[in-house]
Amino acid sequence: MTNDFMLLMPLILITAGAISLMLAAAYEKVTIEQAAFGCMGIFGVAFLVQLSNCITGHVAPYETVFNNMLVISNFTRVAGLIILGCGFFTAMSAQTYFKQNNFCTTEFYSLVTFSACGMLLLTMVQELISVFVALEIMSLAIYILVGYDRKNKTAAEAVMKYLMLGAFAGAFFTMGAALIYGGAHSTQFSSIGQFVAEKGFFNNPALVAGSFFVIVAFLFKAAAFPFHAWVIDVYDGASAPITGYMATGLKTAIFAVFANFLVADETLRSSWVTYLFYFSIFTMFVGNLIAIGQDTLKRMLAASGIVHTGYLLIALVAVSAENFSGNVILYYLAAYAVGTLGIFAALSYLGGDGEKRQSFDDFKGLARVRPFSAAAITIFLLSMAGIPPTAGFMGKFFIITSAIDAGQIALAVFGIISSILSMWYYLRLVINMYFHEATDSFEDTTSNRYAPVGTFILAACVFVIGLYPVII
Amino acid sequence: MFEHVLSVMIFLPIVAGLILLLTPAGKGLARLTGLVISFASLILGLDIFFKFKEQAALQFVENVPWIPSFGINYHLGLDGISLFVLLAGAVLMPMVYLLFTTKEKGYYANLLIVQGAMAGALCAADMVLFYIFWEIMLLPIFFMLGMYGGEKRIKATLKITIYTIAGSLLMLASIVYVGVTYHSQFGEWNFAISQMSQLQLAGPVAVLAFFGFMIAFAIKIPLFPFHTWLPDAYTEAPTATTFVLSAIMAKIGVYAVIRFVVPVFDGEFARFALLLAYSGVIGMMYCGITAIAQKDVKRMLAFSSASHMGVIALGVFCLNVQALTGSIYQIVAHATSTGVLFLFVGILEDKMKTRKIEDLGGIAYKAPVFAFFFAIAMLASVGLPGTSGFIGEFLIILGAIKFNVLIGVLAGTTLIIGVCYMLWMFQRVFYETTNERTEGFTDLSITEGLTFLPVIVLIVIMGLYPQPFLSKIEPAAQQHIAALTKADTIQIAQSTHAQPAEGHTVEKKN
Amino acid sequence: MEHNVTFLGYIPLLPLIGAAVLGFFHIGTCNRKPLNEKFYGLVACIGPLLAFVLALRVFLTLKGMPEEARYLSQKAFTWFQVGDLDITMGFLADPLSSLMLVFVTLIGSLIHIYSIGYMEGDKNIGKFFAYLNLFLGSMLILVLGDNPVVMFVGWEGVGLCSYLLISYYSEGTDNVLAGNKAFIVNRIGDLGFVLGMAFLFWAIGAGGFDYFSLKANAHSLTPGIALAVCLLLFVGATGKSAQIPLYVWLPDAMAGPTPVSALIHAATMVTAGVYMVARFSFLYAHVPVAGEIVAWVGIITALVAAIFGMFQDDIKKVLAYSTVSQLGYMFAGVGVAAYSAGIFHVFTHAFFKALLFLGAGAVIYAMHHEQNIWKMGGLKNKMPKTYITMVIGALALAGCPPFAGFFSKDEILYSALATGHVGIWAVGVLVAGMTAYYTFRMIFVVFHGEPRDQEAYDHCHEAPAVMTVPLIILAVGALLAGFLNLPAIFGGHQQVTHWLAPSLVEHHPHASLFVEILAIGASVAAFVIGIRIAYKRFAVGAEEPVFSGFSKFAYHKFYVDELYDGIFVQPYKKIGNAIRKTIEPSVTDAPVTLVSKLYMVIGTAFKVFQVGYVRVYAIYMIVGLSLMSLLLSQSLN
Amino acid sequence: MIQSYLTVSILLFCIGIVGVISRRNVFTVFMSIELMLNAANLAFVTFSRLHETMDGHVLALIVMAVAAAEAALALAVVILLHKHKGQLDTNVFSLLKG
Repeated sequence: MTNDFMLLMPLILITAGAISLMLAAAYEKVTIEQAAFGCMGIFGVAFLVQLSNCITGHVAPYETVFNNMLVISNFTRVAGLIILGCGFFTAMSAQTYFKQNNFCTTEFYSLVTFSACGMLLLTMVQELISVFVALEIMSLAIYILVGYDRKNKTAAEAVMKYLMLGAFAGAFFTMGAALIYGGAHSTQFSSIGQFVAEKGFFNNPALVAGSFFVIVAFLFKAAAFPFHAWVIDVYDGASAPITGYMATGLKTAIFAVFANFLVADETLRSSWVTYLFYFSIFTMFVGNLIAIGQDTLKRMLAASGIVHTGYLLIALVAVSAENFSGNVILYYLAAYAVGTLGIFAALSYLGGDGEKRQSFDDFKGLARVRPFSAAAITIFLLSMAGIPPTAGFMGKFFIITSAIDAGQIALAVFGIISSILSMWYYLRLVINMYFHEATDSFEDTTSNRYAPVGTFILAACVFVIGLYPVII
Repeated sequence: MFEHVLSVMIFLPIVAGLILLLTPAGKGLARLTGLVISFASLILGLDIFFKFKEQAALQFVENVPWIPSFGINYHLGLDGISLFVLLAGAVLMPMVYLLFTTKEKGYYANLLIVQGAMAGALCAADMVLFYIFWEIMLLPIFFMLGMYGGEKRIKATLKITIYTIAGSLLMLASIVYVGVTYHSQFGEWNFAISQMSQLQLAGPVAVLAFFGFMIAFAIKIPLFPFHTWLPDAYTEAPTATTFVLSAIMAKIGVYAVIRFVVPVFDGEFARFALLLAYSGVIGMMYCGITAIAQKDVKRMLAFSSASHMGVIALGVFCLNVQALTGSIYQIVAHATSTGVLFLFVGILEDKMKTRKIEDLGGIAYKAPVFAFFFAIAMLASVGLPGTSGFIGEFLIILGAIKFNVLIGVLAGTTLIIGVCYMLWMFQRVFYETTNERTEGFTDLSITEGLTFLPVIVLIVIMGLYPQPFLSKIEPAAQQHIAALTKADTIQIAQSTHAQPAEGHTVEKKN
Repeated sequence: MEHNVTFLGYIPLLPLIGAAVLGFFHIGTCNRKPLNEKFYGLVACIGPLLAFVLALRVFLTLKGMPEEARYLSQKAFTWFQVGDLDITMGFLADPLSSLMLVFVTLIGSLIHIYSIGYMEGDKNIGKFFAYLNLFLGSMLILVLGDNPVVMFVGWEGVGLCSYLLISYYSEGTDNVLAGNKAFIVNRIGDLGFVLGMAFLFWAIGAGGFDYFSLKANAHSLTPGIALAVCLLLFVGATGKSAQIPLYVWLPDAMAGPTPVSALIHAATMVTAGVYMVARFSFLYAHVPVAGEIVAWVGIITALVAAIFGMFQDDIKKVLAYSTVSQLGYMFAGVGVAAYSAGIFHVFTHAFFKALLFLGAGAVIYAMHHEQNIWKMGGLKNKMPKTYITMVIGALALAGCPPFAGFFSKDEILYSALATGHVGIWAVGVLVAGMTAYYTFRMIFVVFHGEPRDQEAYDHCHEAPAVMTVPLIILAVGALLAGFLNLPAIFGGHQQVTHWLAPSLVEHHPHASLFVEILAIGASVAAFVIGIRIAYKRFAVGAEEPVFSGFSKFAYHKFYVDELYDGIFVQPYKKIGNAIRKTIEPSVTDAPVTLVSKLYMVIGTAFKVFQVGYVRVYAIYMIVGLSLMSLLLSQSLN
Repeated sequence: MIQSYLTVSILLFCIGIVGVISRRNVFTVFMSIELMLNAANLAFVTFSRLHETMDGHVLALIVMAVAAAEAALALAVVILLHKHKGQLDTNVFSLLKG
């Protein structure tokens, strides 16, 4: 029991931290820095605890306490680890970001923590309504974070779009949950799995329609084609650290729960594989086509995020419900998270006052002025593009391997082609940074070093994860 | 120490290069480091050469598990085929630092990194490891070309990068496919090249995978019609980069074909050999003919290099030991001839500030040593007997005749085509009368002269006494051919020659 | 008897060392104060002379051996060995090569000495002698090589040297172009050689690739392969020995210094083809068809070249075409399987043609590099030594008994007739007459009559001794060399033929006495007629003729150069330019650029879908959803 | 009997969808979304009656709670938007596009 308690510790920590931060916000004395430190501290401690949990590999389906609603496995643990890491580095880069943009209040950090707690829940819940609740805990916090800059028109627009479409998708999710409940007499993944295993799947329209709606909701949150349209505008409107946070933590949580749901039963999974197949192909190519046309960095990264969703869908197609480990998905998520977080950390201190540097051309000649930042960004881009010896390459390699191993050769080939296509826009930034003379002085307005430090830690992580893929 | 010599050869330069990049070292220090490191690896290379035993098996093997769950190992090894490409790199790289003394830090650092990466690609005995080095190899080229290249450099950079990466990603898919097939056939994950020859690959997917490999290598070599990145890249790149590209990196493409495609896809290889051989020989003629029309010395050399690579590749596709040995030998010969020619042109460009052929002339009178060395390298590249170029070309043509008479004859035309553009260029650059621009041309300095001397001597030695090299190459070549002839699909029906006269007692009187 | 001797290798090595030394000193000093010419001259002559001594030694050693076992060989080292292919860097001195050895080194040395005088005052004399030594070394490798590949080394080496020496005056574009032409045309021939070797190897090379093994295995050749090999090798020969269709380079090669023309383009290198055919006599003997072709190509070349020769007005061009013509004879000889006769003609021709060239050189030297015979005249008073020696050479060339040329040429024509090649014989006789005509046309115009250019005439003077002495020695050779192979009818024993017998595969035709007399008579008659006409026309006061009709056609060498230029050179350049200008950018490169452009365009077009209206995004969702549910309903029922 | 409940819920849901994609006023859109959620709740309740278990009702209540929270946020956003543009037409808010 105590052990199980330890396994829940990170979640508890985060929740408690979130609440206490919110309370602290009530006091005038608590400065933003302190809040930031607090936030970082909470994430850091939670991260370490989660790390120790990961090392003690022990599975705890809380039959008695939570009645099978929460399950902790290696999969959920590592996913949680990634999320906590994302939170930590987000706080770190936000630290510096708010030196150049002043719309921050203490609640910001508590909201980050709240959303993290939603994400952590998402990774381990095994029951549809809990999923809905967790989803909403996460989403509501993130809605606010997106629109945090009240003065900013684009932020307001972004939150509007995100909120409307998100709620729309949420409605689908509830409907789906209802139908599944109707079809399978339960909303718990395990019992749904048993039901499908016994009674079959396609002979039960309610179940089919329900799971269909649920999957649609997941695909929306994961920004898969054709539910991707919001992601670009929202990422563009949100502030850099939050964009990074959404792109990484949120995606991790969603894919964790998505995988958990799919592997509830093999027939359930296999009956959706064909759809996921097409989804992933379209997602990859549409993502590339959107990305190549973009001029601002954030929108490009958002579009490339869509492409990576496509890769993750490949991985989802390749998992099997029996002996499901999800290592490939997690590894790819980790690799992608490191890269994306790194770039947004860099953006949040290179972006300048009010994020004035946004387009590709704004970063011309960066290498001449700030070689190390340019090098770091290059490393992240290469990792996303999947060039060895970075983590991104390993992730891609494992995904392709698993796809071919699962007999999805076509999918693997499409993945390869799309990563060829993605070269153009990744290299475009590298070329701008290195092969042009500097037009901008990239002066450092803040004396704050957190985001740079975070960037370089992440840059190191790219290689560490790439060269020592331990979790595989 | 010595059992890790390959690791040292790989990581010494890479680490040095990275340190240079990360520290605020000056140009001079950077060059010095490069010089020292490259000489160190030269010494190591020579050591390897003399310790190398004349047998087919991998030597100096290092094998450390890396990703056990996928059977990926840090597995290095050297055989007669990779040995000489490695040596070519080790021997030639120091020249760059000796000759080009005034470049920026990044220039030397990138050179170091690319040297290490190439060594890695050559020593890797694990497909994934090979792929990793293969990709790393490209990055320094990307940066050097983009940062220190000519005015049209960015276009060239994008072209070569995306072209090569596209190819290598296809190769990645093929590698994974092979590994997965191994997993399904033998029930364990393994990416070691040596194991892959046991695979039974068949069916359309195998053919696809074969072409996945072949296209990647064809782009790197480059084989016709995948050569279109080459002229731009070679012309725009700074001299050292062009040198590295032509002298060593292109060779790694050929090496990879021998190393990966031949053992793994023996069936497909034998089936498509004719097609590939045609692409090689057509590329040779096409690029050779194009070369004569070039106005720019470097561009002309670029095409001539592509033309020679066509012949070298052809040697690999001919499926007999003479041709294969010949092309491995020619790899080194070409590195020492055409590679060195690029260096000469680099010097020429630095001194004359132009590469236009019509702006030059009469340099032979101004710079006899320069002209003499250039001439020797040129003669080697047109395959004059007594120079390194002859042995390889002769063996390749010999083998090509056995493989297919028509291809053999076409391959033979390289003797003529090569000499046409080379003499044409030599006449207008070195002979005829000097103009006001070339009046000021100064001969090689002592350092430069001494830098080139060893290679020039090597060219002659390799022409007159190639046996020590060949005897190291041959066992590996024999082994590969044996692996091929095991595949029963070989078609040499086209070749019309009579069988060798066995059984006839020959009284050797001497 | 010990066959394996170690000093064979030194024979080519000595001149090569000389070349290296000279080259070193030349390059070392050429942009500073040059060394003394004499130094270069002396260093240059050491190698050839020592080589000559060694050659004599080889010759005598062989002479001392029993006839059937007459050969010396040296396997220096294994050159390269791959699979069955095993090439040793080996040298072989048998009667054939020893004969070549002797006269090559002899004439080589003479011409080196001569050059000291001729090249005096040239600032690149070091380079010149270096090339000359290099050439001699390669030539000796060619002669001594004990397998085709080693021979090929020398074969290409001499080609290189000829290129370097033709474009020796490299400021002149034409000279360099002539050099390029020579090298490239030779390369075309060499392609034939290489392919020939390749076929030969795959056919019988497995049992060893040196001449002995090849000879031993030759019988196992299938006729088809044998023919192919013979013809391919002959292609090589036509390139090197300037036969139709590859003869075009030789006349242009006269752009080089005259001693070079004498040594390389008359005496030694150009005869390599004949030597090679004789070397492979064991193959050609198997395939008479090949022999026929060789013979006819040879004799037609002889005829055509002779026609050209009759209309040239450059003294060196006249000699050049006469060389081509004589080479034609030699090939006719080896073609009709009279290898010894062909080789013997090579031998004698070396003397008198070298002599003529050097004489011409002396004249040119005297006339301050004037080569047009119509600017000369009456020189016999001014330079008697040159005159006399050249007349001897001319008589030998024209085939006047008892000069060297007579016997050798008669030998060839006789064996042509005896083996029943009447056509070849008839043409041969005709050519003999033409030879006499154009040779003495030259002699008369240059040395007789009135000076056409008084001012030049006054300045010209006899050449120095260093030049005339070699002339005289060669003249003696031209006078007496013929007697070495005196046929039985003149009471001789054909020593050369017997000497060569061990290393050749030939059977000597035995025709009736009548045939012999007929052959001799015919060639003598031809000689007389030819010289008679020449005397009538040119002995006194002939003026530069104006050509018209056929003579004009012949004067322009049947426009063959223009023809080749039109058929091969220009199209080649055009194709190259076409590829550079159009194909490369718009065909091979197009797909790549097109793909990336297309991608960009589609990407930009794709932005249209990101309208920015949240409603539309919702509609996307619904559309996608409905499409999915359509699919779903498909799979459901 | 049960079918008709479900029919009603499906109808509500579809009306909601149509509302979302056809109406341009932010308020109306949110109301349509609420409609969809309520359709889901109706379905929950119906099914729990069908299965004669109570948990459907509980789930419905939870959904309502969450929906309320969402609605609160939605109202805040509406106010924010109105501050910016003075009107609530969704098509007005299209700075972010392309």
